[in-house]
Amino acid sequence: MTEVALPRPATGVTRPAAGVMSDPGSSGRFGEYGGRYVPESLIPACAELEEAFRDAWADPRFRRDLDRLLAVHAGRPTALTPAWRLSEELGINLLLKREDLAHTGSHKINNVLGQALLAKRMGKTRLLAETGAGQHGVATATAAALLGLDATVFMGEVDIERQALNVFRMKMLGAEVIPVTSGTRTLKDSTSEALRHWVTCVDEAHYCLGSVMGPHPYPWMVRELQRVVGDEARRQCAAELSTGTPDYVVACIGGGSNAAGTFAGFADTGAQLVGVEAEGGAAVAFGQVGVLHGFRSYLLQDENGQVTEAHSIAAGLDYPGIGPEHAHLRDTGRARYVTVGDAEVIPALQRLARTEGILCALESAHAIAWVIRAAESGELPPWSTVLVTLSGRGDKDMATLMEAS
Amino acid sequence: MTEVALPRPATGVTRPAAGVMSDPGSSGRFGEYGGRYVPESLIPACAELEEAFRDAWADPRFRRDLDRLLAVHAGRPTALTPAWRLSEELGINLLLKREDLAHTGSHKINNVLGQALLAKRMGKTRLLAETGAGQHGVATATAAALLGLDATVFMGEVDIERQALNVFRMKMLGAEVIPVTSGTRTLKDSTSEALRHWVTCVDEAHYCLGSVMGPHPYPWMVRELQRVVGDEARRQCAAELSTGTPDYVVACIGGGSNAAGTFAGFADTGAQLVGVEAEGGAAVAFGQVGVLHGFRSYLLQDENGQVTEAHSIAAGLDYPGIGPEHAHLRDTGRARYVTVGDAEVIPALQRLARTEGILCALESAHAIAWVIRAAESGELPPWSTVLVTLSGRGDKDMATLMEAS
Amino acid sequence: MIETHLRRRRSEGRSLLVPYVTGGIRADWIDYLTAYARAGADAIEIGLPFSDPILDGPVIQEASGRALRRGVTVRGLLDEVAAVRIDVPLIAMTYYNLVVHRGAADFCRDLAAAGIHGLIVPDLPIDESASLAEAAAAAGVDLTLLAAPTTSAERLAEIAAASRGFVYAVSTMGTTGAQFAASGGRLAADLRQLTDRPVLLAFGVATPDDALTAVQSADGVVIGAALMRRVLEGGTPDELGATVAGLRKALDLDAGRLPDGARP
Amino acid sequence: MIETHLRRRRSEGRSLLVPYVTGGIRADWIDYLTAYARAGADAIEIGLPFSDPILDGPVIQEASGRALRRGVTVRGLLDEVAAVRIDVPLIAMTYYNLVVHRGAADFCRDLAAAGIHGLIVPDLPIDESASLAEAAAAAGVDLTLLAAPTTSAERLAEIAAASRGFVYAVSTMGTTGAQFAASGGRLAADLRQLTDRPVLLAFGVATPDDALTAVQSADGVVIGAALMRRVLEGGTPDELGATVAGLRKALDLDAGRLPDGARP
Ligand SMILES: Cc1ncc(COP(=O)(O)O)c(C=O)c1O
Ligand SMILES: Cc1ncc(COP(=O)(O)O)c(C=O)c1O
Repeated sequence: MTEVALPRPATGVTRPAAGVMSDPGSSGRFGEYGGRYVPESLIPACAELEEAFRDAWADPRFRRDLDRLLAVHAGRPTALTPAWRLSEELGINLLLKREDLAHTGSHKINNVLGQALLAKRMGKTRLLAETGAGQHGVATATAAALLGLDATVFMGEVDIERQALNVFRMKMLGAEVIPVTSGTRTLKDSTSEALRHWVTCVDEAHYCLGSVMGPHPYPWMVRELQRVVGDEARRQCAAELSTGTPDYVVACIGGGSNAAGTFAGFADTGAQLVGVEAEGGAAVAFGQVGVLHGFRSYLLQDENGQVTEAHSIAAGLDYPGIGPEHAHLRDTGRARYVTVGDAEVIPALQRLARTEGILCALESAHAIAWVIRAAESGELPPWSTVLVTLSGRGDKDMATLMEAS
Repeated sequence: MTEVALPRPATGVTRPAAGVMSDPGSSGRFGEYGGRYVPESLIPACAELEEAFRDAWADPRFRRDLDRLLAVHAGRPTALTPAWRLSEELGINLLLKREDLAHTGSHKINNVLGQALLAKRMGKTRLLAETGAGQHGVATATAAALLGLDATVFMGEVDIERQALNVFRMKMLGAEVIPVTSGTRTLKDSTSEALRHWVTCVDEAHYCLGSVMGPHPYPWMVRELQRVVGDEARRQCAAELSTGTPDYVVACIGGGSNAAGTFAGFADTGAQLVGVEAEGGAAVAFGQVGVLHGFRSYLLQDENGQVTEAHSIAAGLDYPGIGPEHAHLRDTGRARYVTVGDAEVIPALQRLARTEGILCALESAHAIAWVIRAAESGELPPWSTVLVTLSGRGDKDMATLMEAS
Repeated sequence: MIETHLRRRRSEGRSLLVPYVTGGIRADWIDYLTAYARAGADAIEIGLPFSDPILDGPVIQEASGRALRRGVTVRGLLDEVAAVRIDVPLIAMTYYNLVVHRGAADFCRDLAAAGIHGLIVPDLPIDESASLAEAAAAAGVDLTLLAAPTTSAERLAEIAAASRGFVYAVSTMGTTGAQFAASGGRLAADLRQLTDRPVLLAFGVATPDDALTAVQSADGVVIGAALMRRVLEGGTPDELGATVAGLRKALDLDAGRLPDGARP
Repeated sequence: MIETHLRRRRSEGRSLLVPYVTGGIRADWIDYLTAYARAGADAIEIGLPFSDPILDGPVIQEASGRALRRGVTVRGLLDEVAAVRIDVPLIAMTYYNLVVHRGAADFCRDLAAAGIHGLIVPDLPIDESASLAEAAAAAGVDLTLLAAPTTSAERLAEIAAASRGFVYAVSTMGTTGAQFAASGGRLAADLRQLTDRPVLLAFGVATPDDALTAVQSADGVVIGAALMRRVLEGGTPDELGATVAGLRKALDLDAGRLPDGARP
């Protein structure tokens, strides 16, 4: 018996993270971030999931099935829209990757269809999910219905109140929505509650996590499932731009999945990658290294190490952490992380609406707001090409905007 | 001077309607239906519009510009989704044409982008539109923003109240929404009001009508602008089905634009075309020939010839008339028109949601409801292939569904 | 019939005055006809109310709505008209659906049987008017066509030629009750170049001054919304009769003052 | 330290009893430690409250929340502990973020300085435990690892080998306060095949009966949520002391009744 336990791979061989945004191996590490900080009870489930995902991801049949689902059901590829009028106003060349056009209204469906198909392959009969704004919950309920699985969605009581329409959508899709009454009764707590519940039903249930967070293999798996956004955009940019790739690739960051998926398509290019956090949930800007919900990353916490609540007008950015790979991309300098406050968001959303006829989600408007600011301040060289991922549509946010205006 | 005025073409030569769903010529007649029954004040505007549309539609540059807008902005082609689980349950082969995935959430954007581009080409600076549920109003506001036009949307006071979110969307997109207080304060009256307003500003404004109704050239022009739905579906069906074309092609009917666009792609096939009207707005089933809003067609009216109000749970089907070409298709037997009541609609919507993960619009759910009924009653032969156009997504209807449940 | 009458009146040097009333607006609506006739109307336009009056502004929309809420029908209104004798020609004004609903031939016969010999259908442009024109002619009803400020010269000629009774010149790009516009003057003048049929200006003629301006270029005026606004406010047949008499007087004075046609 | 103590107690034929209290749940929370010690606890687990206790059920979540709302900090709690002398070993239970926040080495030194020589971190599985295990060992703190019903035989062996103080056997697939489950018995039995370290069953042990069932296969029990529920309801240190005494008595009677180890 050794005196000190050594870190050990959960399963299989460790493939070290060689290139940028590559396979983090079985340790699930991105530099010092990531890992699998979960109760022992969940270790076998995470290990089983990692193995199943590795197997599926290497299986051309699985990839083909998923690609077909994404195409015929979710409406992929989504469009790449040149934002003509706003480009003109800003003196840049702005391209929008239109995840707002994906089925259910955001990029969340990409991840969820992949996980649901995987769950089915693993013989699971139920999906669990946490949700904040309700987008991931709706996407999960959708995929469950489509594949004949049950769905249980955990949602904070506060969020249930402010996102009543999405709650109803989930119910119409046949999902059970469980109100979370603990803690701040928002996304952070619904994630905790989903993990707690998963412990009780690991055999039949797959925990369908909604962003590039959680214990390994989630951050990597979700990034891989979202890379379709970046891969498509890469191809579309090549067709659209004389330079082939944009100068800037910009996406908003809640947990970081739409950004990770987008960045993955451009990691090996010269594009400057920019993640835009909400000021009230800016783990990179204002957080410190910590561990929550199974992974190590930047985390908003008070001086005693208690996790603090994030506050953003965009419910989907109301998360105190950031996906571990983003922490690593930031430390290595491959990506930059910037911050936008609530006050900049509504004008940005409105400006995009009035120039391009697109009502994007409040989350996505953070990315637009930064581009507007950077273009107007001269930070973006004139006629730079800027790709922004519009992660979702704004319908869900109309009530919030009505109150704010 | 002749003693009796003869019918005369407004402009150019009359090309008679030869094939099914072909060019109605300058008389704008589909058999005995259609025409241009508007005040003399509007005749020049209609004639100018017809001429401009003929010219544009024959211009490969216009077509290319529109196709590009549809692709990069509206997200076309929309997916064709095999409804696997519902097909299994019903014992048919059900395919869904996913207009719910189009930008702004319904097929309305196809028509509106075409008209907005045409308006721009004609040198107009403003779009007028009527709207009921708000979908056409949102689409118009969107196209106006995108092309830098002003938008004025007429909406009945009653509809403004029940569709508050769409009203807000239009405002966010920069459109002016004018409450219509006359008559029943719903779609019928907002159409009348839009026509009245158009008279006052024909020079600078284009009236962007939302369905295959109104005076010539609207019914034909809107059908042509919507035929992209049918043409795409035709190609997609050819790839999906061993038989090449479906046995049934089904769409819901308000004014009839999504149906007309869909049917246009299959007019020359052996497919049985089925239009589904809402029981409370079933102009074909319960109407008589009449003239309203510039065209002759079936029209709901009382025993004195007064137009009666339509009543459907689906605001977009709340119109007492039906596009004139549909009246003609019905008389010639090329298409059938059937009726679905409110009570069948919600269960159909729910069933589609729970089997396919798609929350469609209440309007579209009428088409699904008929398919379910016809499959279950044995009217559809086992394993018939059935194409249904899902004209829009259900987000706008969640409030209605919440009240109903 | 209508036309002969109006031509005759015009030839007497008279500016033509055609007041309007919405049929069935009140139980005693027939009394407005009598009052108008007594006050010197040259013809009277009777609106047969329709649910969707797309060329009418708020006033006549409201009048039509009120009448319909009273439960009036074309059949009932015609019966009421048939039961009285009015000394000036009557002209029906209604929307095309009511014609289609009854059938053009029957509709025109019904009018004639009720003593109405003119018909105006604002949503029926000349291009669509053939069958109704035929039916109207057969029934002895004059189908009057409308001309608008945007109508091309070529169309104006056709309209002037095909219109019966008179030519209805819409003064402005707007609905009934709109502001009276100078554009109407040009239109009326153009029409008078094309036809010797009476040309009446309508839409927005509200005051004696408007009427005087109108008859500088037209043979007369139709006055609708301005009268109906007062009816909606409760104006009695006698009161409305007095208003029409005032208009009559202004027109006649004017005609008397400048009998030589040398209007500025 | 902890392990030596527990092994000694076990060798005396005693079933081990480790009650839990959430640090700072009340101003007088230290009195629960004294009461537990007096009532015959073999060690005491002190929860250092964390904002996001993902392995805790509603009761301990609520207790943690209450303590945090009172404004407690790890530093303050340790100071309070350092100020008293408790006769049984103390074990801290907390989540990994609080360790990372302070730094593993400092965190362990702080514990030891306050007289706490055991540590349980439920969200730190063996795979991630290397650095903390090292720091704990350096500070003289036993880092106890958890085993679960789903843990594979291979992992069980590693956990049993690497755990210090004792092995914490989670009785059920659930959170603290879950229903006590028979699965725990199998897990404890398996662990005892693999190690002679004390094996304590936890999660859902609420009543003397549960405890008696547990010690049929384990060396003892940890009792948390059942005690904290009573604390939340207002149970005083004396009352909770009496509860622990009751458990103690049941375990001792049982041990006395069947000294030959022939438990069914
Ligand atoms: C539209 C939209 N964008 C962005 C996000 C943030 O998530 P992520 O950072 O994982 O893309 C969410 C989360 O709900 C969302 O709904
Ligand atoms: C989603 C949807 N479907 C159908 C319709 C009916 O219109 P149409 O018959 O012109 O397709 C509407 C009209 O608003 C609509 O919003």
